[in-house]
Parts: sequence; C-alpha cells; structure tokens
Amino acid sequence: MRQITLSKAVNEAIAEEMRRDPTVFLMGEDVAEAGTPFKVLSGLVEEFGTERVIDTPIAEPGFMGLAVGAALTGSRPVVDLMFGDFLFLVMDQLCNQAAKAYYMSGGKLNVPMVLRTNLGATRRSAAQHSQSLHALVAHIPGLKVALPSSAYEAKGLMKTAIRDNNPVVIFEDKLMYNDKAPVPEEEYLIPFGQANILREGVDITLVGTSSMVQVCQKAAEMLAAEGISAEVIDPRTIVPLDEETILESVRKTSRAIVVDEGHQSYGITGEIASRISEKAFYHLDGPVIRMGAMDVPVPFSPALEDITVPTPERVAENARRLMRGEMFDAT
Amino acid sequence: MRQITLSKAVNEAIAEEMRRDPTVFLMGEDVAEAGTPFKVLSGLVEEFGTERVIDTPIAEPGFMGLAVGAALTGSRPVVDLMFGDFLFLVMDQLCNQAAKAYYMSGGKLNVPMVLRTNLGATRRSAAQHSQSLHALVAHIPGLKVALPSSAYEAKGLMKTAIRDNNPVVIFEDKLMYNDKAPVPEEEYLIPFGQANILREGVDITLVGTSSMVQVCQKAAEMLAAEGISAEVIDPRTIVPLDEETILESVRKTSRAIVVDEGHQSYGITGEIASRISEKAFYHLDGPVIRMGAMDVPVPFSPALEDITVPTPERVAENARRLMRGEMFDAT
Amino acid sequence: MSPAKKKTKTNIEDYLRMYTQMVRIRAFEDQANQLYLSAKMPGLTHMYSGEEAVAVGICEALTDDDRITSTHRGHGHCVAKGADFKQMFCELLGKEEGYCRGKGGSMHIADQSHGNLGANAIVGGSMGIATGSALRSRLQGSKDVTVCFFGDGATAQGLLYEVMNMAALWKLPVIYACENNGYSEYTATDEIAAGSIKARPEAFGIEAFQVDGQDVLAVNDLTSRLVQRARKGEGPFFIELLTYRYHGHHVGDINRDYYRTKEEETIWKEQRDPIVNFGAWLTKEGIASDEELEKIRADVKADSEAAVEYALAAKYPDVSEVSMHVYAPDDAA
Amino acid sequence: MSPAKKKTKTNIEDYLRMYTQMVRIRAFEDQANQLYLSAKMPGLTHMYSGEEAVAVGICEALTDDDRITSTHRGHGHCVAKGADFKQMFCELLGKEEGYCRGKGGSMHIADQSHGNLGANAIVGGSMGIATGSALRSRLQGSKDVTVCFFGDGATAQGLLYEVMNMAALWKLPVIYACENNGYSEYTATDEIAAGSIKARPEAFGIEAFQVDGQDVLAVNDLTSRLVQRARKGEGPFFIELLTYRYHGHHVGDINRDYYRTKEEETIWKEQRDPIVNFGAWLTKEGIASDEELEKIRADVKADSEAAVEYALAAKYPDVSEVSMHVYAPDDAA
Ligand SMILES: Cc1ncc(C[n+]2csc(CCOP(=O)(O)OP(=O)(O)O)c2C)c(N)n1
Ligand SMILES: Cc1ncc(C[n+]2csc(CCOP(=O)(O)OP(=O)(O)O)c2C)c(N)n1
Ligand SMILES: [Mg+2]
Ligand SMILES: [Mg+2]
Repeated sequence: MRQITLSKAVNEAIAEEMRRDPTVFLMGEDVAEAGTPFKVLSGLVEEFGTERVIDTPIAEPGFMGLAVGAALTGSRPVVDLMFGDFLFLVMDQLCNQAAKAYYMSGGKLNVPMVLRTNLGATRRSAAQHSQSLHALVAHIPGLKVALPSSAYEAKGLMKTAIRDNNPVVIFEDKLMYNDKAPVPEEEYLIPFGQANILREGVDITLVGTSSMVQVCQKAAEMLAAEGISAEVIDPRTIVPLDEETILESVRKTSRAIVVDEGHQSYGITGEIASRISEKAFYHLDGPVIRMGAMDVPVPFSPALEDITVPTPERVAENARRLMRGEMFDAT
Repeated sequence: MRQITLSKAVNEAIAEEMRRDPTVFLMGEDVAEAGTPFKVLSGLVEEFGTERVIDTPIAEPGFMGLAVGAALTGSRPVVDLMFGDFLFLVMDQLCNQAAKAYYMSGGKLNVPMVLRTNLGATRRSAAQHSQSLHALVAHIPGLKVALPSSAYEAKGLMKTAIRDNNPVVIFEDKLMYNDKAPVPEEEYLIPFGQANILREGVDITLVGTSSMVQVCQKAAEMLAAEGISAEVIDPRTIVPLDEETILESVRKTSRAIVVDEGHQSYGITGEIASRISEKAFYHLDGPVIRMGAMDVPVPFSPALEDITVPTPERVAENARRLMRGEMFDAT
Repeated sequence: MSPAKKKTKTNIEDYLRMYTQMVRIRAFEDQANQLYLSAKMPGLTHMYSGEEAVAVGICEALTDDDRITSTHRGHGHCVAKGADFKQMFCELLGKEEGYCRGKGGSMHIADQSHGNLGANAIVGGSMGIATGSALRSRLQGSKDVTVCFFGDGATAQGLLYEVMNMAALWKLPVIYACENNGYSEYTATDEIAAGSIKARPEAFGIEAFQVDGQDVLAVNDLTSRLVQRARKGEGPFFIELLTYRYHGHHVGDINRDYYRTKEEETIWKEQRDPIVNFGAWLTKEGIASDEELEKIRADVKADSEAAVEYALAAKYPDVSEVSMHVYAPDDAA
Repeated sequence: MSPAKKKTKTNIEDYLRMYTQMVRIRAFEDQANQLYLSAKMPGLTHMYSGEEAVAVGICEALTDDDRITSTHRGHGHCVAKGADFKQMFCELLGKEEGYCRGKGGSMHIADQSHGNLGANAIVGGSMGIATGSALRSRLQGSKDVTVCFFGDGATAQGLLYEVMNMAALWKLPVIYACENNGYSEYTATDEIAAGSIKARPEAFGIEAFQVDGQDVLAVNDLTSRLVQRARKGEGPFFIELLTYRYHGHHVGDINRDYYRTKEEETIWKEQRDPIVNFGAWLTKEGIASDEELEKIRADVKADSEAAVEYALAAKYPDVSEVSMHVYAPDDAA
C-alpha cells in the first residue's frame, strides 16, 4: 500500500469531504495561500477557492463563534486552530455554545463542525505552544474528541468528524506531520468509539493515546525482547471511549499502564485508569499505572523539555516492575 | 461559637485581608455598590472606596488580564467572576498567562492573585449558569484550586489564598451562600493541602468536595443508622491535594467512594480514585467508586436537573453495595 | 412617531400587527412576572417590558427565513419573531411541550421554525453565532439576513470587535442591534462604556445608526431599509437603539434606588411608553379606534392567560430525557 | 529625520545611545539568525530587524521604573529596554544563565530588572497585562507608565478593545504601541483589518497618533511627550507605528513571494533603513563622524560575538530544575 504523511492524510480527508459535500468549508489563520504554518492544507485554496478556504484575522474566539453560527444554520465548517494552546481562547464558544446547543434546544439545533488543532511537546516551542489540552474538552459533554495516532487514523477520523452531526475536536500530534504510514487509495472512514489493537499480548495492556501510541509500541518491542508480551491499544477517540475493548484486554492480561501526553493530574490517564480499576477490579494483579506529562508548564530548554513526557524506556521499566509485582510510585 | 453564613465568611476574609495589606484590591462586575448579585461583597466599597473595590465592564478576559498585570507588578488582586461558567472566557489569561508566568520567567515574576467564583447546579439556572468546572483549572500546573465546603472553610481558605504568592482559584458553592456554620471571631487561616476529616469511621471512606461534603455527611448518617461506619474526608484544596490523609483512611477502611459535583468523565473523581487505586491497591476490598455529575449539560427543567447530581441516598446505596462486596456499575 | 410610512391598506395591517405584537410582549412579561412572584416559575428571568418597540420594529422587517440571535432578556425577541405563547410558557416552566422540551428555560429559549437561533446566557455570547449565520448565508448564496440583538453592557465584550471586523471585511448580511437601555445590571452605561458606542463599528468601516428605540415606526423604517441593503450585499450595519427596561435587571431586582431614580423610571413609563404612544398615534391618524385597540389588548390578555393555564397543567419531561440530546445522531440513524 | 530636537550636549549623548541601541538590536538579530541557520538554536524565532527605530525610539523615552510588555517578536524590545546580550543569548539557547534560566526561550524572554514584563507567544496576550500594570501604578500612586507593544495583526484580538475601554474609563498610564509592519504572518494587513486602526482607539475616547516607525527621533519625540502626559494622568494613548520587518515572519519563512514582493522588501531595506538613515543624519548634522559610527558598529559586533561564544559554552540547567518554579514559595519560606 502507498505510504503518505499524516499531513497529506489530513489534507486528503478534507479535500474529499469538500468535494462530496458543498456545505463543508475551511476557516482559520493563514489556511489559504500559506496552507497553514505546518503546510498541512497546501493546495486546497487552489481547488476550492477563497470562498471555501477562508483566511481569518487573528481572532480565535471570533472565528470559532462564526463557525458555530454557520454550523447551526446549515454549513459544516472545519476550523483550523494553529496551536492547541489557543484552545484557551475559544473555550467559551466551544464549551458554552457549540457543546450545549443541541441539548439546550431540546434537540432542535445542532452544530456539525470540526475543530482541528494539535498537541505535543519536545519541539522547543515553550509553555504556550506545546500543550496537550485534550483533557479539557473531553470533560465537556456535547463534544467528541479524536486523537489520531498515525496518517491512517488522521484521515479516517477526519472524514468521520466532518460527517458527524456534533462538534468534534481533533488533536493532531504536531511532531507527526511528516511521519508516513500506509493509507489506502480507496475511501474509508474510522468510526468513533472503536479502539484499535495495534499489537496483541497476554502479560500487560498498554493503553496509549496520540503521540504515546508509538511510545507504547516501542516499549512493547523492548519488552518482547525480554519475553514480556504486551498488548497495545489506541482508543482513537476518547469521547466516545471504547471502554469494552480496553476492559477485555485487561481482563486477559491483568495488568495495565495508561500513557498520555497531557499533564498527568486531573487528565486523561485518571479517567481511563479509573474505569479499568472499577470495572476490571477483580482481574487486576497490580495497580493500573498512569503515565502522563509532568505537572509542569513545558520548559523551553532542551535539557528540560524531553524529560517532561513519557518515553518508551520509562514505559518498559514500569511494565517490568508491574510484572515483578513490585509496589511502587510511578510518578 | 457564633454562626455566620458562607457569604459573610467570604466577606470577612476579604475585608480582613484588605485591612492588613494595602496592595489587596477587588475587581469584577457589580462588586461595588451592588456587592455582586449574590450580595456577598456588600459593604466593602463603603469601607474601602471605589479605588479598591472596582466595578468593571462586562469584559471577563479583559479584567482577568488586568489582574494578571497588576499582580505581576506588585498588587494582590481578588477577581470576582460572577459565575463559574464564565471561566471559559478567561482561560487564556488564567492558564496561558497567570499559571505559567512564574515558571516561564525562571522564578523572576510571580502572580499573587485570587480568582473567586462558584460552582453548583440545582438552582434552575440552566446549562450556562450551573457548571462545576474546577477540573479544568486543576489540570493546569501553576494554579492552586480551593473548594470550601462551609463558611468556616470559606473564610480560612480565602485568607490563605490572598496571601499565597500564586494564582489561586476558589470555587464557592452558590447554593451554600446562606448556610451558616460556626466561625471563630479570632483570626485563622486554613493551610492549603490539608484535608479535613469530618467524621471518623472504619468501614468505608467517603471523599467529598465542596457541595458534596454535605451529601457525604448525610449519607454517613444514614449508614450509621444501619451500623456502617463511614469516614468522611474533605480535601479542601484539590491542588495541592492532601493524598496522604485520604490514603491513610482508605488503608484503614479498605473501601472508598469519591463524590464531586463536576461532570464525572475526565474530572476530579478520576484523579482521586486513581491515586487511591494506585497507592492503596493492596488494601482495597473492592473498586473505588466514583460519583460525579452526569455527563450532560445541566438541564433547566426541575424534573431533570435534580437527577444530574449525586444525592445522599445514592451515595449510601453505593456504600451498601460496596460493603456487600457486590460487583456493580455505579454510573 | 416617525411619519415616514404612508397610510395605505397594507400599512394599516402592518401597523396593527406591530401594535398587537408589542401588546403580546407586554402581556407575556406580565404573566411571567406573576408566575415568578407566585413562585410558580423555576429559576429567574429578565423582563423585556419597555423595550417592545425595538424587538417588534426590527422583527417586523424580517421574514421567517431571516435569523435572529437573542439575549438573556429574550422573551421580547422570541414573541416578535413569531413564537407561540403556549410553547413559550411551557419552556419557562420546564415542561416537555416547551420550545426546547424544558431543557433551555427562559435564558435559552429558541424557536427554530421562525429563525430565532436562541437566547444566550453568556452576555455577547451570540455575536459570533449571528455573524456566522450571515457567513453561511453569503457562502450558500442565500438572501437571508441575520440580526444580532445585544445590550449596551455587551459592547464591553471583545468578541463584538472580532466579529465586526470579519463582517466588515467580508461584507456579511448581519445587522448588529444594540439595545441601549442605559444599564448593564446595576451600573449605568457611562460608567462602563468609554467614548462612543456608535463610533466603534464605524472605526471598523461599518455604517452605524442611532434611533429612538421607543418609536416602533422609526425602528421599523430604518431596519427595513438596512435589511434590503444587506440582502444586496451592502452590509453589515449597526443600529444603536435607545430604550429602557421598566423592571429590575431580573425579576428579583426590586430595590433599585442605588443605581437609578424613581423619577427616571416614571418619566420613561409615563411619557415614552412605546405601546401607549403608538396607540395614541394610531387613533390620532384614524387608523384604529380606541375600542379596536382595547379589543386587541383584551384578546391578547385572554390568550396569555389561557397559555399560562395550559403550561401550568402541562407535563414535565420524563426523567429518561435527561440523557437525551447530548449528541445528535448520525444522519443514517 | 524629524528635526524636533535641538543639538545640545545631552542630546548628542541621547542620539548616540539611540544609534547604538539600534545597532545592538540589528547585531543581536544577525547573530540569532546565524545560530538558527547553523542549527545551534533550538526552536524557532521571529526577527525584529528593520523595526529598530520603534523599540528604541519608545524605550529611550522610558526609565527603568516604566514597564513594557513585549511580543513573539520581542528581542528588539528586550535590548532597547536595557537587557544584556549574554543573558539574552543564554536564554535563546536554553541555558541556566539566561534571563529565565532557559525556561522561557525567545518567545518568553523577560527582564524584570529593567521593567520588561516579558515577551508573549499568545498574540495580544499581554494587552491585559500591560493595562493591569498601569492600573497598579494608578492604585499605588506611582508615576510609572507602561507601554504595550503589539503588531497590526494583534488588533484583531478582542482583548484589545476590552482593555482599552477600561484604560480609557479609568485614565490609566498605558501607551498602546501598535507596530504596523504591514503583515500578520503571511497575510497583508488590509486583508485582516477593516476600517482604520487609528480610529478604533479613538472610538473609545483614546487619543491616537500615527508616526513613521523608521524615524527614531519622530518616535522618540512623540513618545516622550505622551509619557510625560501619561505620568500626569492624561493617558491612555495609542500610537500606530508604520514599519517593516526585513526577514520572514519567523526564521524559517524563506519563500515569501506569494505574499509580498522582492521589490517591496528592497525599497524598505535600501531607502528606509532606520539605522542607515539615522546614521546619515548624524553625520550630516555633524553629531558624529563616519568613523565614530563605524567604531560603534564594530564594538557592538564584537560584543555580540563574544556573547554568543559565552552562551554556546554556558551550561544547561540541571534536570532537577524541571520541577522548580511551578509554584512560588510562601513569603515565610
Ligand atoms: C459573560 C457574562 N458576563 C456576565 C454575565 C452576567 N450578566 C447577565 S446580564 C448582564 C448585564 C447585561 O447588560 P446589557 O448587555 O446592557 O443587557 P441588559 O440586561 O441591559 O438588557 C450581566 C453582567 C453574563 N450572563 N455573561
Ligand atoms: C492567539 C494567537 N494566535 C495566533 C498565533 C500565531 N501567530 C504568531 S505571530 C502571528 C502574526 C502576528 O502578526 P502581528 O501582530 O502583526 O505581529 P508581527 O508578527 O507582524 O510582528 C500569528 C498569527 C499566536 N501566536 N497566538
Ligand atoms: Mg443594558
Ligand atoms: Mg505585523
């Protein structure tokens, strides 16, 4: 199968959906001629024109608001938010307006829109351009949240998101834009709420999201070399969350580590680990271990930044200790 | 001891700190002559004048920004945010600016400010005036988060918050403003990171925050009548979190329920339950049960709103099932 | 009264409909206030009484295809845009037959069928929504116009300037209708708004107008002209409507002496009431007799009472509805 | 060159300091660019070259007690406000001796000792901070003034209008300095700013000025006057400075043809360079000889090279610093 970059996969997904459905349009800062600073959207304005690929002023709350209004009245906007850190600027429009319109109107008004943005540290971009803020939106009922972990997921989830009748937030890992993966030529969609089992195993379950899927995969390889068989699961969407696939795996392996790039405290790992502990309690041989990013703003210095996020080595080390039945503090 | 309302307790705390420290000032919408819609701040403008009790335009991002700048340069602002739901509007100033300034400047600039706001449903105020959004700020390193559960805590935590050298967010339960509790005449402060054990018990630990402390207390009374001895713990601040007191209790009781009024998914209960499951794993007789608000926007209709939040009856029922060793889905 | 419109057969119908609509708003609010005072209504609410000419003058210039966004003080906009009393009262009481099945209440009432995209409990929260609706109209080549209602206090929200900038750049068919009732909760407008409200949109290249918000014909004439121009791509526009709210900021705001005088209230109520003055003009011009107007008022009152009765007796949504409508289903589903 | 200032002994010192400061900014940026191109600098950065007269003209009108807030394009402000090369380069390279112990980097560089409250990676993110610093000055009866730097693109952020409203209402000693370099990333200003930038503050009752941002004396004269007035409580003020950035939006923005022409760049660089033109004026007026200016440039260059060497050799913070500075300790602690 052909291999394409995550960047190209996103571009294809949006182009295909814009061809299919004339109500889909794109808006954001420098999305047109510039194709975004990451060049993910290059070429779209040439095909669809400036009417459907709209450069906005630097007014995140404003253009999020416009997207909500357009979506409420029959369009399907795809909004580009240049950095996930700017989510803080659009929270009111996203969480007080978009997320609640369907419920508050008793099902009469809905907001079919996609907010595409990114996450991920270790790019030396410092505290305001490196955050992984998906936990914030995952906490708000009415929003769906997708975390593609490769070009394949990026395309399939984006297409599903654009067709979804609700506001969907997609976080791409900005370090992965140039990573290639096999992506079929034929059209496909990835349904929301279906986890992907990347690797089967019997000793321990590694649940990883987004950028951390690769980290878990590498850890699993290291463990395999030592005779430990790890199962690697990517939930792909955290809202809705495919709890069943995760639970089934843990019921089999009896051990689990949950790895995510958001800050550890009050984040994603707590939710997933709690569900496992609650619902697979009598199957567990040891505590579910959580590994998030450190609870510190992301530092600029390369000497500091890299140690704030989980690494394959540390995942593997925690897995070994769990296998040995050690009681330990993973933080 | 005298009994005063939570509203009066907050008012006293702010007044005392304003008398003590001339750099403390108050700002927000209708905080001066009107004393806020909840009348919590009545009388302060008479004592301190409009220079230190400042009515702002309806510009939440703007006045939060002003507070950050004032705090960075030597003032100690107390900002009044009329409803916790408006947090979404100030997230950038709070989370990208205030929370990170100390870290990003390598310890050279700090932001000693307090953001006081509220939480709590069942006031028939619908989806945009009823949210309990403390999980969002608890996830952001650099912020401290306090959740007073009575007039006593409201006063002691507010005084500590104003003296703290970091940005602190305090959520008051808006249904509790008129509830009275014993509050000493003498000055006292409640240190952050010290949980309060409201009731000792040996069979089960109930961890409740804010409004849910009373719910846990009532549940404990119901259980006591049936011979089940529940320990009730109020963390008082969720950042920093007094993990030790909670763990010690669970190591004794072997069972725990965590109750909070924020949405259950990706919220407070997941973090606290995970820490218990991780660190008291070998002491647990059953899964840690979580009880948050339902994952739905808060509905207006009284027929629906009341069932979205945990009640003493439901906490007690879950406690009984846990005691019986039943395997069940608490959600 | 602005004499801009001539007295013709059609106009007579228009005039009487405007009168009726203003009376309907007043009647609705009187009932809502009673429901609150008698503790039959949950939560709280913000009364539109006194500002009727604004909502009616504007909405009568619109068709059902045109959209509006509304505010926390939204009953007037809802009635003026064509909503039905029964469904409105049901919503205010949290009943299943309400416009939002009881889930929205007073602060989120919406009426999709007449183009009311909903009230909003976030001050300024619908400025983006209105502008986005106008963007959709432009993109899809539709002719509809969107009116964004908001108060003088809401002009403090930065969002307004962000969306006005885009509306101006892209010539969107949106009309910003600033209901300047002199107060933002318990604070006078001059204390919270620097400079000139009207100069602000102008600085973004938006044509702006000020109009007497108590004069339904003046409001309607101006709006009609602007709606036609907006349909032709000459928008956006901004209208500042000078008006007054009779009640407190919300139904519980009883003691208002510390922020506005009884005299001021009396002057507005006794000399500038939009319904009384329009009624006087209608009779003076021979368009309607006192008796005809009296009958309109009586009919509306009866209607509103019947609707309240109906809503009080209507049933609450079933508890199972609590987790319905969080997510819209797939089209296939 | 604006001839407003007379040639006196003091002025001569001022002039040469302004010249030197502009040269220092240019030299700093040339080194930073080299570091980036030779892959010795982590992350990316935004060059201030071409805009030197803005930062220097303004900051030379301020004292160390006066504060500034800076932007993503902040090296120029930092140098102009008095920062030291070594600590700056250490910060850009993430070293322990940097102004922020390497935690901030280019986009968050701050220099507390000279009143620079820091660069900001959120466009418009420091507008509230600057205004709040001015509020603190007013509340504490201080005489210091705060200058808020931001770009033309940042005028799209609603926050600006929220804080200008409050600054105007409360007469705060803040000066909004809009560096209009014609572009917001890869987009021309006219495509993202409707109406008139200068009319916007005026609509809020704020006195606003437009000035040639390539003319350091014009900038300095205007700012000096406004700073004095702001100290007396006559603020706030707004200055739009017309300027140009020589490099791309950030160091990696090499192919710029699709958004601006080579000719345009050439005209600004060859005809409007603030350093060249000011140097020519200094020699024409007999204030300095070519040799003196040449020596200034050579000294600065040597300084900057030494600082880079120093910073490259300096050590990184210890890994234990990663969890330091999340929370400020108690005063007692
Ligand atoms: C973002 C936000 N801030 C504050 C409030 C509280 N609040 C509700 S109405 C109101 C005053 C609004 O004044 P104005 O816009 O003039 O409308 P009016 O009530 O006069 O119709 C305020 C401050 C809110 N609902 N939303
Ligand atoms: C809130 C926010 N939105 C977008 C960006 C990305 N961004 C960085 S600089 C920039 C352009 C800023 O233009 P301008 O204000 O004119 O400053 P200039 O770069 O021209 O100095 C943008 C869009 C950002 N950093 N913050
Ligand atoms: Mg008003
Ligand atoms: Mg610019």
